Amino acid sequence: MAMKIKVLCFGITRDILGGFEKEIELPEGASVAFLKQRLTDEYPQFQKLNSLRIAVNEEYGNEELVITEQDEIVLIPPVSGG
Amino acid sequence: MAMKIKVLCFGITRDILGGFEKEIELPEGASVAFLKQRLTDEYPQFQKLNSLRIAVNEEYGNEELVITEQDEIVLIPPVSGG
Amino acid sequence: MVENIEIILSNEPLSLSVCQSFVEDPAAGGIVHFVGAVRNHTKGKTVIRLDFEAYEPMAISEMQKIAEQAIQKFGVMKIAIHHRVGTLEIGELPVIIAVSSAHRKAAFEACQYCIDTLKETVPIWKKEIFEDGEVWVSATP
Amino acid sequence: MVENIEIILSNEPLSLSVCQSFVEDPAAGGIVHFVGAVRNHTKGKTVIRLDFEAYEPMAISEMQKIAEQAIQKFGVMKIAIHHRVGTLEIGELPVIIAVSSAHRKAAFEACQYCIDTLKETVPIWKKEIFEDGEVWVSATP
Repeated sequence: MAMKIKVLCFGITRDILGGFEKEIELPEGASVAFLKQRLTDEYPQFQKLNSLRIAVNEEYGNEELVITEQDEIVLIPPVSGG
Repeated sequence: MAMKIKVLCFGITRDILGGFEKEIELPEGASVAFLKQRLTDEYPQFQKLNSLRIAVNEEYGNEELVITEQDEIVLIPPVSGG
Repeated sequence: MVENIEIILSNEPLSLSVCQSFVEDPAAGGIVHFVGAVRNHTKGKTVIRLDFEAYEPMAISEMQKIAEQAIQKFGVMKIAIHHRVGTLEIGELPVIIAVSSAHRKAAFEACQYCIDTLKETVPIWKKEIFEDGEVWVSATP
Repeated sequence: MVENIEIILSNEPLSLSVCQSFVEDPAAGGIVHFVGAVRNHTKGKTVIRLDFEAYEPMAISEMQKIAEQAIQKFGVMKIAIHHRVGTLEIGELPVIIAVSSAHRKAAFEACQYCIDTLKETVPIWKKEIFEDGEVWVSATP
């Protein structure tokens, strides 16, 4: 079974994916780690980033967290506030 | 030979000496240490202070510094600015 | 309970006196402010302006967490964290962090903790605009 | 040479924005302020007001020395030290110290150095006025 998730892209990830909002197909039960691997495979530029975190429902998700279609998934490249 | 020096008194030292400006007679060649001893002998309340520094011409004078009648001598009890 | 934390993300210029007023308290003896400013150069290159963007709801909740942690860790009284988004010219202020405390040492420590942690965890990004290009700060080595 | 230190002893209320303006610089990325405030109690007693006095010429020269030492020790850019004298009510500000720097860590360290040293060496005295008496702060154990 596949699911379609929507990811929001901030900072340099928007330049890499070519837009703020992207739909990505993942197998049901995919984890945060799976999504990161998929992104890195599809967009080699992600390897150049100093870090990539993924926020799930406004919290930093750990790598084992399972993603669902209802989650708000946001790509967080290295932050630089202040 | 004796000399008359003028001392200026700030903070609690003004209360102890009973005025802002006091004339004190010292032997010629007296040091800062001598003046401190004289003050402590004459006004035992000085013993209760946490510290007493003596400024000579707007600088903290070390204990050996010799005082003259021309110097500006100021009593500096524990400071509490800020 | 009196509100002791104020978090603001704003498109408008930040105000030091607004931050000061929020953290003032009759029992506070010391207040420490950190004020960020946009520098005119970075690594030898001339900066024209900065563009800030934020993942806003999470930026606010992460700043709130930092302030709560700082109050608990250092026992300070009140904290204001105000952060700009949008375009900032040289000399403008991206961030102000104000901390009040009964004693000054805790205020210094808490303020430094807030800005250090903000720069690590809060989802805000800045792009430096140079004469000949632009770069997302810290994104790549 | 641009003046990089501003020392003021004043009978009038101090201004945070005046200090901020003095230390701002296009090359400064971080500014740290310490703001002292008159607390409403000390060691469990209610404070009515504070009276500050200074040995003015030496207070100014000692504050100047502290700022010069801080610039040399921590490599910061500009420092303003403004101190009140006279009668201060609860919540009024006896002192503001502002430090600008290319990088924030040095600004925090220099600002803390300035206030710590000021409290040790600058000939300024405060008397706390209580309902039932008054005391020169720190004079006796």
